[in-house]
Amino acid sequence: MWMDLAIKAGLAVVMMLIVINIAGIHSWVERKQSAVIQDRWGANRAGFTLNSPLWRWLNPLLRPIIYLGLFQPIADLLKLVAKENWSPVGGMKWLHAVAPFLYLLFAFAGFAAIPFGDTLHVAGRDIALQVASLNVGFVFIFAMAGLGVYGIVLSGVSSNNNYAFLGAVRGVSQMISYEVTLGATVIGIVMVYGSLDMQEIVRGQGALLWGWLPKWGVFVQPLGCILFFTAALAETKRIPFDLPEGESEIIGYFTEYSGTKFGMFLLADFVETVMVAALTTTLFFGGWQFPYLQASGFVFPWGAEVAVGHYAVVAIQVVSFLVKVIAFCWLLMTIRWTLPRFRYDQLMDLGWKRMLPVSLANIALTGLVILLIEAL
Amino acid sequence: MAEHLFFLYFAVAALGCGAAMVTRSNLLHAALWMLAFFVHMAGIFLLLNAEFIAALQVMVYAGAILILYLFVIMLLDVRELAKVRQRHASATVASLIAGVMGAILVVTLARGTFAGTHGSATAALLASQGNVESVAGVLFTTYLLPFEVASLILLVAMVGAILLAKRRL
Amino acid sequence: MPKLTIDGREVEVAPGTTLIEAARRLAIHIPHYCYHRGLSIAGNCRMCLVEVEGVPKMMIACHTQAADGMVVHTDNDKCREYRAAILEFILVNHPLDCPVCDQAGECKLQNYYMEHGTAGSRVDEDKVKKRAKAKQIGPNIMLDSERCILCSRCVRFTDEITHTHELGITERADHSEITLAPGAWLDNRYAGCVVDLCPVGALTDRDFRFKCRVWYLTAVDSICTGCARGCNITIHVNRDRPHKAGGTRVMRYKPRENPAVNQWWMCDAGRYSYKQIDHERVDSAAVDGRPVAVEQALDASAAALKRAAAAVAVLCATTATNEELFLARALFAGALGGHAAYLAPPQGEQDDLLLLADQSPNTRGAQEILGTEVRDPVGWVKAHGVKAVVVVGEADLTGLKAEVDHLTVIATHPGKAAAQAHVLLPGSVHAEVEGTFTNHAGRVQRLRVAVPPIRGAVETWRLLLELAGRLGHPFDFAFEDDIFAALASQLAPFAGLSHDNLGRRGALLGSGAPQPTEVV
Amino acid sequence: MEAVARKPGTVTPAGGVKRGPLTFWERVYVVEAARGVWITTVHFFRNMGYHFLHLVGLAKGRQAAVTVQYPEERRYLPPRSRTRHRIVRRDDGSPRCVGCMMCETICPARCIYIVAEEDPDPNIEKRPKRFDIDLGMCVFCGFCVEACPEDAIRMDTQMVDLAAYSRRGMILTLDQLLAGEPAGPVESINALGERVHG
Repeated sequence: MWMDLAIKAGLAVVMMLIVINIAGIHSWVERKQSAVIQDRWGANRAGFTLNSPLWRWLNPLLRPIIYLGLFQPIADLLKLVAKENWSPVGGMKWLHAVAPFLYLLFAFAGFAAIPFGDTLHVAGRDIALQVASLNVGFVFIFAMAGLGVYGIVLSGVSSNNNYAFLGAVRGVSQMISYEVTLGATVIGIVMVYGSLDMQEIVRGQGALLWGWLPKWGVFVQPLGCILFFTAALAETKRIPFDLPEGESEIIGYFTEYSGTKFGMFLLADFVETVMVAALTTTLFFGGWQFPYLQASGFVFPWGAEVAVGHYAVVAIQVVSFLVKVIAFCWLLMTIRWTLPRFRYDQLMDLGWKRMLPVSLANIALTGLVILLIEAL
Repeated sequence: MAEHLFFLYFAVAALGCGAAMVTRSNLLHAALWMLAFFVHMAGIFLLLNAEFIAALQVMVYAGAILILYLFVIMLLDVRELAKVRQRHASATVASLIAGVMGAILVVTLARGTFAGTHGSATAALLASQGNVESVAGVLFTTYLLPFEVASLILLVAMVGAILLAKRRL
Repeated sequence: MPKLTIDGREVEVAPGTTLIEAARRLAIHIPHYCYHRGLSIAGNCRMCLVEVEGVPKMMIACHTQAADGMVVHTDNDKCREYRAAILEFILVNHPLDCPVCDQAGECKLQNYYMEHGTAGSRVDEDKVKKRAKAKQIGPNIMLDSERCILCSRCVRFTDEITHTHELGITERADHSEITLAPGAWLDNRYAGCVVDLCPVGALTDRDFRFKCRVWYLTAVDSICTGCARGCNITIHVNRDRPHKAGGTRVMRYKPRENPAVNQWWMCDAGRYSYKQIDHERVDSAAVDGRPVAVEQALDASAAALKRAAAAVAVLCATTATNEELFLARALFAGALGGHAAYLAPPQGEQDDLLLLADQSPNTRGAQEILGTEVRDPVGWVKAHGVKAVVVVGEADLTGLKAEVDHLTVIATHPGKAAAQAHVLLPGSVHAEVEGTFTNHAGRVQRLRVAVPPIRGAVETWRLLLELAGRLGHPFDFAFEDDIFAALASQLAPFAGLSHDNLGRRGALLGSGAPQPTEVV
Repeated sequence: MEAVARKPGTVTPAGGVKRGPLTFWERVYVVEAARGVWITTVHFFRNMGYHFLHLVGLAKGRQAAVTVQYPEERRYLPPRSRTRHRIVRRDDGSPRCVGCMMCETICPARCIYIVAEEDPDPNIEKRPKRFDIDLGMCVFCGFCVEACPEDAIRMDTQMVDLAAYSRRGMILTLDQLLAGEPAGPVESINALGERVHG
């Protein structure tokens, strides 16, 4: 019992570290990637040089780090942490402080249900590489995402600022509008793989379609995939869906935040991006599955088999998962630096009048196909 | 043992949150206590192995319904409302009714009319059959009519709301 | 009475009137440099050439007498052509150093050239350089001979007005220049007037030199406080650029024409008296020498005055305005039942032009309003059994503090009065209030606000009003003109006068409401 | 840059472009969004590629970024750019300014503070005792340069990196203004421009 708890705690720590690190590196990637896309250099100034004769030899090593702007996130962090812990005059001080915590907490909580590998057999134990093996994992993730809305509501209401308040109203309406589509698209996946358990869904994607094509969600639910990805993008409230808080142009719900609390909103934003990448990977791109890799090793459709050891298999799975997540993070950023922002009426039109009907039709179509296949 | 401790915590905390919710004069605070209450309710469902219900509890009540309440509260001037005197004459009547209903509830529970842990939806059944399946099975067979009636009521409410909001369609 | 036509308009003038004055009657301005109404006619600048029909030559308007049936044109093409030519001649040797010239901005050469001059000069010979560019010719006067256009106004002024004959013109042709008479030094009492007279920047005031450009200044009509003459002046204030002259607000006094008082002149003593406005002012109230807020000082003063009941008196210096004097009288002699008197003004030198021995501007007003003159304040206080005294302005009060229980002084400058005070209140000088002075001849003349009270100070009349309110006798006066209205209604000599109808020239006591001001 | 096939629009007389109705695939948006993502992706990989090639010393002729690395590289400023002021000296080293206050008068930001005094040379008469320009208030309109009758104030130092730790520090005194140097001859500035812009 205690061992199980310790293992779960260890898994939670691992997951947390993965997410926080990817999210932290995001801030650097976002700067540099956008710079490269836009024919710029990006951050290449922050840093320090050592003047002491004892450590001067390190300077040549520091130079490339400075040049790559890797000190920039640290500088940003130091700046945010060093700033005054300020709360708006006339605002609700306590709620104002709690809002970013709630927002970040629920952004993290969803990761508990995401599997980042198959079962690991070690020292006679079966360790599922998933923090919480919930058989309703996907509903859990949605519940957590739904609670994230409270962070926005509280930040808007407690700021004593009508612009922040309106930003919060925009943010909440946008999130609950797109949650509907988000849920509806996943139902297709649930129908195909017959489970709400994320681990089961991923396992289901290990099968082969017509003997050669991995049965990934994107192949059985292409429409669902696009809809899900779009709706999830809207959930993160980033460009092109950044109407609740549009950095320089639109005043939004966390406009009255500064310092560490602002940093938490920023971090939560990145965590949500990672969440979207992880969910897309898990639901539509095979999660930790690597094409043709079974528990025993590679089994290719043309009959060849390559035996791979258990630990190597698990390692490939974890790496496969991470690579996919990172790739989607990259894609999300690229989209961010590509598309212009929607207008609010366009956003609502898209959510309710386009995507929701299409996703409902997708459910019906999926059901029909499944019935047909079963009938045949 | 641990389960009992958890149950104690969830039960007491849920009651406390509920009490706090109805006594707060600030509507926003009341709504937040309600959120805490929902989360603790979900905890009790979890102890019953009803993970699906727990998740739905949070997703539907906390994530959707309460948010709509909050929307309404946000559009009111919370500070002004907090100043309004909360004790009306009808409060006595209301607490009387609430007391009577509470008494009925306690008496009914004490008499063991409800199946409790001895009912059909046991933890073992949930574990073997799966959470969603057990709920879905009952919902779409035994309770199909009430379920459909409930859907119909919601539909009517929705149409009514739209009609009220948009006079000229 | 000759009747003539100028620019198509008929005018009838007294015999012997010059064309330039006849045109003035019609509000037609004929450009001129050497002509000045207060001086004899020289007719040397030729700027005032006008065309008289039937006369082949152009005539100088300043020296041609009006004749019956004359038809004069002052603004036809020929006149304009002549003016441009004259200006071109005048500018042949003018250095055009306007950037460093203090006259720039109020220079007749600049103004007429902009109005009547040609676009460029056709003379390309070198300009004649004079011996020295800038030369000091008197304690306050600088002469720049290169800028001089030899209008001879300054020479005529020293000959005809002051009769001191310091200046003359020497050399000939384009080497002519203004020169001091051998051994002379332009240091007569009215020397500053030559700067006002000089139409260009040849004569400049050493006191004002380089301090400020004239276009930064705001001109406000006021009255000189140097003596009982009450010369009409304009106060030139630098309001927006405090970095000039170390933050001094008032930059200079200039005489203002009033034929009944000072004509066009003022003495140097009065001219440079502006310096005391911003110099070493009392800028904070004090109780027993300890600086306090004005409100606290007023409270302390009022408490002491209340204790003295009717044994109170006010002693006003004759630098106070009529309004302040009346308010002091109304409060102390009227409402409180005490005494009100004025302090005997200090006496100084006198001459036969403007300067009077009485060195304060409002002695006649104090006579009319307060009536009693006090030469020995200590004796007067003893004689009347006064316990608490309020002194408005500066006076020698030696020994007074010992005779009374309480002494409040409303002072503008630290002096003998301020040093004695139990309660010191920071008051205002004449440039900081609206008001009136009555000059030695009984002419009531307006003062206008040139600057707000210096930081820390309060208008004296407002202090008196506040004191009245604290003593339980509030007056219903919002501004200075309300006080004057009350004054005019209560004192017969002032009857009919008001701030509005005094105009730029003022009005004599007992004359009733003055007629609207004549054509300038 | 990759040429993206774009539906031609008709140019209206007012200079705007009037586009026709969207086709079905454009209305679906997903395809167009994907094309947009493709463009940014191409930019990303092309520039990354050049960055790597530059790292190993190849393809120096092709640029991966168009930005100017400011403190080290200075962007070419046209010779007539209005930059930090300076006061010109006479041959004997004294300021050419005669304290006429024309610049102070014309200055729309009222950022010039001049106090004049008597010059010992009677042929100059006037000189500035104090000549301060508050760069924190200056709008760099150049009116002072236009107004100066002595050509004493110029804005040709090519200095644009003006900063101070306090508002007081933004005020240039006469000595600082006299210390300003004109930028090099126009040829060298142009050479700089060519180096930056290729």
